[in-house]
Amino acid sequence: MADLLLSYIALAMILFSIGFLGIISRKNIFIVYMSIELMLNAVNLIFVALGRYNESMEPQVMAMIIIAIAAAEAAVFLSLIVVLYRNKKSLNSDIFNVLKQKDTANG
Amino acid sequence: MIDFIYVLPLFFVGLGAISLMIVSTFKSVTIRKGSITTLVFLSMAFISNLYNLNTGDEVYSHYPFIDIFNKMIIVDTYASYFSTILILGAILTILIGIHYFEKHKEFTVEFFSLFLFSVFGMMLLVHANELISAFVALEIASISLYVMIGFEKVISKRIEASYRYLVLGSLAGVFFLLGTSFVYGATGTTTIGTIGDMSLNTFATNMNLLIIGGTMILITFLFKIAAFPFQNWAIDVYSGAPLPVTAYMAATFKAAIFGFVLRLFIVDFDLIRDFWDDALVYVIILTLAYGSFLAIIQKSLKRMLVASSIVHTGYLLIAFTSISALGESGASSIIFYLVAYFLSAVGAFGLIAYISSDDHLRITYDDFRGFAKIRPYMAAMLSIFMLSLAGIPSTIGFIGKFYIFTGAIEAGNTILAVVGIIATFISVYYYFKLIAIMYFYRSAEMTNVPPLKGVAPVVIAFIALAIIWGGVGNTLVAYFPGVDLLIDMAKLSYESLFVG
Amino acid sequence: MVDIIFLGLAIFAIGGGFGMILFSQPMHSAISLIVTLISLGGIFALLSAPFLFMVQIILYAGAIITLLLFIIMFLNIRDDELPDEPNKNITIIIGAILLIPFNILILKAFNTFPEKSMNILGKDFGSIHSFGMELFNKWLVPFELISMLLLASLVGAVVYARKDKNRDG
Amino acid sequence: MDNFLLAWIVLVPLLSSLILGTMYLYSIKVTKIPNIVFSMFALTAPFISFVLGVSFFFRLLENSDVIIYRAYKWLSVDGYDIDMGFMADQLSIFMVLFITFVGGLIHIYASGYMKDDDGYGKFFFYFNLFLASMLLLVLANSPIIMFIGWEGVGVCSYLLISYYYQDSENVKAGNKAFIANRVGDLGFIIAMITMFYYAGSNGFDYINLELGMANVPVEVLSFIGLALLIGAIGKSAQIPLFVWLPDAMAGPTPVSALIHAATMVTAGVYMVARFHFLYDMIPNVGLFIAYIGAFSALFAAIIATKQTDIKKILAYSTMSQLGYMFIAVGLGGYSAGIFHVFTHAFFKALLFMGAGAVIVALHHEQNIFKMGGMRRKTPLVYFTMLIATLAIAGIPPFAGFFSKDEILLTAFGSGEYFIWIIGVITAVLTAYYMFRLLFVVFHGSNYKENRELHSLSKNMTMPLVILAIGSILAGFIGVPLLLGGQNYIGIWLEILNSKALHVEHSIELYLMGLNILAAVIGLLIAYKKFFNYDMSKVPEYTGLIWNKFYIDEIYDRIFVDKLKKLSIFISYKLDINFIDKIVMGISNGFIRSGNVVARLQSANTRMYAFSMLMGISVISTYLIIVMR
Repeated sequence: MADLLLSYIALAMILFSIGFLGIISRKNIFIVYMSIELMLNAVNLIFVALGRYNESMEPQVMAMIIIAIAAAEAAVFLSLIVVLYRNKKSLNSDIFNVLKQKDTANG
Repeated sequence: MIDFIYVLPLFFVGLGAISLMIVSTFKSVTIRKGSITTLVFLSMAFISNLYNLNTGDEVYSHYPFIDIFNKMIIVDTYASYFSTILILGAILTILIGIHYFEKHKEFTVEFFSLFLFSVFGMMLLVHANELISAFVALEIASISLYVMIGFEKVISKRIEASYRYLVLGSLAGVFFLLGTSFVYGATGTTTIGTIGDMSLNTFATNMNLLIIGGTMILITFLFKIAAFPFQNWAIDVYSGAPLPVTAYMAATFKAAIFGFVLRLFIVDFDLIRDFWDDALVYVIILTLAYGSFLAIIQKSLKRMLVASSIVHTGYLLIAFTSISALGESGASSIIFYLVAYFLSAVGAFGLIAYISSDDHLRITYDDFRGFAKIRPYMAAMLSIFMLSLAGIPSTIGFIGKFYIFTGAIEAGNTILAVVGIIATFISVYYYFKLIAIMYFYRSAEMTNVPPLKGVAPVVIAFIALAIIWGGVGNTLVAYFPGVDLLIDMAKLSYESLFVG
Repeated sequence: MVDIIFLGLAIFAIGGGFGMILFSQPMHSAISLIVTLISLGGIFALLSAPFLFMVQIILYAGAIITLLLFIIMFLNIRDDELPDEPNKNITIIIGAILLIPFNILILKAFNTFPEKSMNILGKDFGSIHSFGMELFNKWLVPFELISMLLLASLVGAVVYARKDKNRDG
Repeated sequence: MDNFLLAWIVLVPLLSSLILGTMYLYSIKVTKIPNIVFSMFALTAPFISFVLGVSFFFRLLENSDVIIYRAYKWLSVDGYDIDMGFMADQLSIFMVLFITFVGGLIHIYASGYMKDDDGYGKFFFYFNLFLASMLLLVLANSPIIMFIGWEGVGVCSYLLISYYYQDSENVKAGNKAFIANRVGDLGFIIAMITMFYYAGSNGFDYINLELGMANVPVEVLSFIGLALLIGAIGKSAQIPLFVWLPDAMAGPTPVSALIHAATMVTAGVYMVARFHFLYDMIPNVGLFIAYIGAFSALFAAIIATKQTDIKKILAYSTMSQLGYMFIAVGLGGYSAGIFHVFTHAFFKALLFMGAGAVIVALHHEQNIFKMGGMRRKTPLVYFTMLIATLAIAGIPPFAGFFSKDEILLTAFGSGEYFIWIIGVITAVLTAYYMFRLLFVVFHGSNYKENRELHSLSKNMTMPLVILAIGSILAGFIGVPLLLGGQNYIGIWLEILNSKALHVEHSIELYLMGLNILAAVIGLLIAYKKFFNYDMSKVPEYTGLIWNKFYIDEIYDRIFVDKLKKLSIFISYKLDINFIDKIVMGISNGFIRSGNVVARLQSANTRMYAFSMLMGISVISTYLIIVMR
């Protein structure tokens, strides 16, 4: 099992799907953030597995770069969460709907 | 040394971003000083970029510092040309936005630092010759934009837009990485050019994976340009953003995305493009329909312009599908339309930003009743932008649409041309509504309309002139974006990436 | 043996993932995520990437998620402030059904790959040395660009995080 | 050699318009500029163009080769060039002559009509822009350039119809015109694209198109012909796109005169004539055009008999006369059609100007049943209007007789007897409603005596006289051979006419007599019913009993009542309920779809992500199906 590329890919795809499901189903913005992190990790797993398969170091470097990108995103995302919580006093992403299409004007 | 000159524009913009980041801590640096500094750095980048661009009739392709950079950055006529558009877009955004930024006291000098970071990211994107580097560049641009959108963080809709763009943008970004991993899995490389070479030698079994990878990258691309079915975010994010940022995203960012995607798909993904051409027809029709329907019901001008930018995405995609049959001229029609749309949109958004920057009185169509009576010049300029966006003859927008539709017909996509033309007709409704309201309705009470003063109106007037200028004839257009030159460049980027 | 380790780690990873999206308390979710990330780190080690294994544990689980936990505690959210999510499970099920074609597509494409040994490779592969050589010989550009990205996100985080002086105005 | 002057025919009004626009802005922003300065620029432009047109006319007279001037390369795609090109041939120069001449007279008239208006400068800015667009349309040497003029005419008509924009009704009328025209434009564009695709490989000007058309399959030709026809119908207000025309009366009267007489509405006829090489190959479509023309003619004439608004009567009469022109061009009688365009320009401009003069004199009263007895008050207007009415009714020797006769001869000679009968009936109705107008307005008795008339300036009466002379003489350029004349217009436009008519001279004579008879019948009915009409009576048919003659009763019972009902049905039920509803239904449908789309914009991040998921799911399914 651990000999097969496909099993790693399958694991990665399961994690990727879980991440996607988290984004579509959860209102809590923390968990939305964590879901994105999980998806990035799933992609990392694919990279590393392919690197082992091709016996190349390149994908490991790519995975490393993706981790760094995730860190950068984390900084912005987490500070945005703080702003949102201060502004709206809530973590519920469903109530953030000022921009909803209305009959009246909003610019 | 010559290598360094090639990366000089990038260097200047990056340097500007870091310098502004450092000086933003000082209290004495005002918004005005910050914007002037930004302009200085952008101008230096612009001049050095002109040096790169202007190599006579010769087209070139070069990998600077090839031993260190390892072919991940490419400088060719194509990239320099796109850099010109991007820097110009940035300069225009700042010039038009100065008034707005000064009136809104939330803005600080960090904004300009982020702005330059985003310009840096976009320029890097069109210079990128490797998928991971391209993604990093895209992330630099996107992260800066997320924050720029939410910069006025006391306003609910700003941070809401920022949040929505951040979540959905990251989600779309993950698909880019997924696609990259598949492309790597199929070909063992992520360098543009090499992917294409490898795809010719790969076993047919891996071909499917390459196509899937390309599709995943295409998903990110469709998301970023707001095409169906990934268009939902656009109207919220664009209308939640400050107006100059909206203009910047709708015009400049879109150009950067297309700059990269064209390179990727022209050079490497012939196969995927052929594979996708049939499906893209539906994507385009739905994009046009969705954008048109959304635009037709809007009462707010800003939201109307935003919704119509989805329609313009549809037009661009029409040209994108024509590439496989027409090659260079298909690509050049995209580039030309990008310029045409860029000018019209920056002008329209910029002028509305200027008009509504002091107060928030003029937002909906109805607020512009009889506007022509009070501000005839502004109304005239606004009309020019609307005419150009609608594609009425003797504006640059018409010529852009003309190229796209003739290109589509030549490529055999008559249905798309017809749908595009129908969308154009619908668009006349919502663009001309503004003109009609400004000219033919009794004026509402107009208080506190900003007078024509300062830099922004002059710049906007120049854009309006350029739109007319570009629409009058080819003799002038030849020096403006240069149709023949565009074809050459598309050709070169095609050749150079295989040769180099 | 390797199979059993892989299977165990995979179960932990998937379980952690499900835990993350099912717990209503963000704290519990974050801990589940850490479980997943550490399991993934173990799988990286199985895949001859010891350096990445370290990075995953130290940087990801150690730094990023710790930061996340810190923010969660910093905001000090009470239970009644948590959003009410009655339709969560049904959405997950519908979403899972919609994701089936996506997964089939990708797994089908990978299924055609010829079988090849995935055993742990020799000492050098995945070590810090070889990793560094690769990074600084070939991947310098993205690596340097990451610094620009981090700077940009730094500025962004500063903008968001600072107390606003115009808050009252 | 002097070909560049061809461009100046268009450029002169354009420049004048730009100057006027700048001056107007200056005038409202800085200091007021007196009207005389505006007039100077405004009124000279059409006459300069006219003189230029005349010079080209004489050049063509000497040497009948087509004159082409390419100003510059306008677009270039892949080495495929489209020039900003102008072409003067017999047809286009002929159009230019009367457009500029009649247009110039309308300018003079307008300078009197609009003299108290604040937007004097703006009005002439639009006016000259309109003229320039029309001239560009006519002189273009390729459909694309023609389309620019076409669009320009549409936009300017919109501006001019909505000129009194303080009243929202007028803006609505302008919108209606604009939308109806856009529908037509869509047809034009589709036709252009198809032509370009099938026959445009060697170049896209008319000459190359004509060559390229030879190899195109006939179904495609028919498609092009029909698509072009939609454009022509939109501009020329034929069934079913006529709805805008009566509403377009909302503009100032000189605008109506300009739109109806010489310019916009004739664009459709011109277009069909311009593409004669195409329609010659597809006679079935031509026949269809002729039928549309015939029905439009009859339909409009029926409605006109019931109208009370003087300008609306004239509007419907325009539509009806345009129907005649479509009959002619549809049946291949291009010179007959253009001849009628020509004579129509004179008498219709005259009618509108006369009507405008009456309206001004009566302080903007437009209901004819509130006028009456104007004969004594404004004898000059009466006299000129009489000439125009005689001309439009087709009484010899006035202009309309000859052109209408030729059209009906074409219809008869082509064997389309049904169209011919409709034409004759319409001729009766035309004479009837025009004389009804004339009698009521100028002869009616018992009107309120004590009303003060607004004085009319020289500027307004002088063009009337010139046009009256024109209405008398214009017909003589096309006197049929039968009457010992020389059909100059037929000879001049000989290149267009592909079809010879074979009608015996004796029959031709009978036909001519029948036409005159038709006109006289109409005249007599009107005379019986409306001469010395008692203006104090309510303007309804119930009070009019002239049943001393048995024939009147029959007529009333058989025709008037039925026609009245039909007219009411058509103008109220069909027009408003049916055609308006379709137009509005389409636009409402769009807005409704827009609202559905808006509901998807829930501003909910999860929902957006979910829609992305659905998109990805569909894309994946597609890929699974496509990839083996």
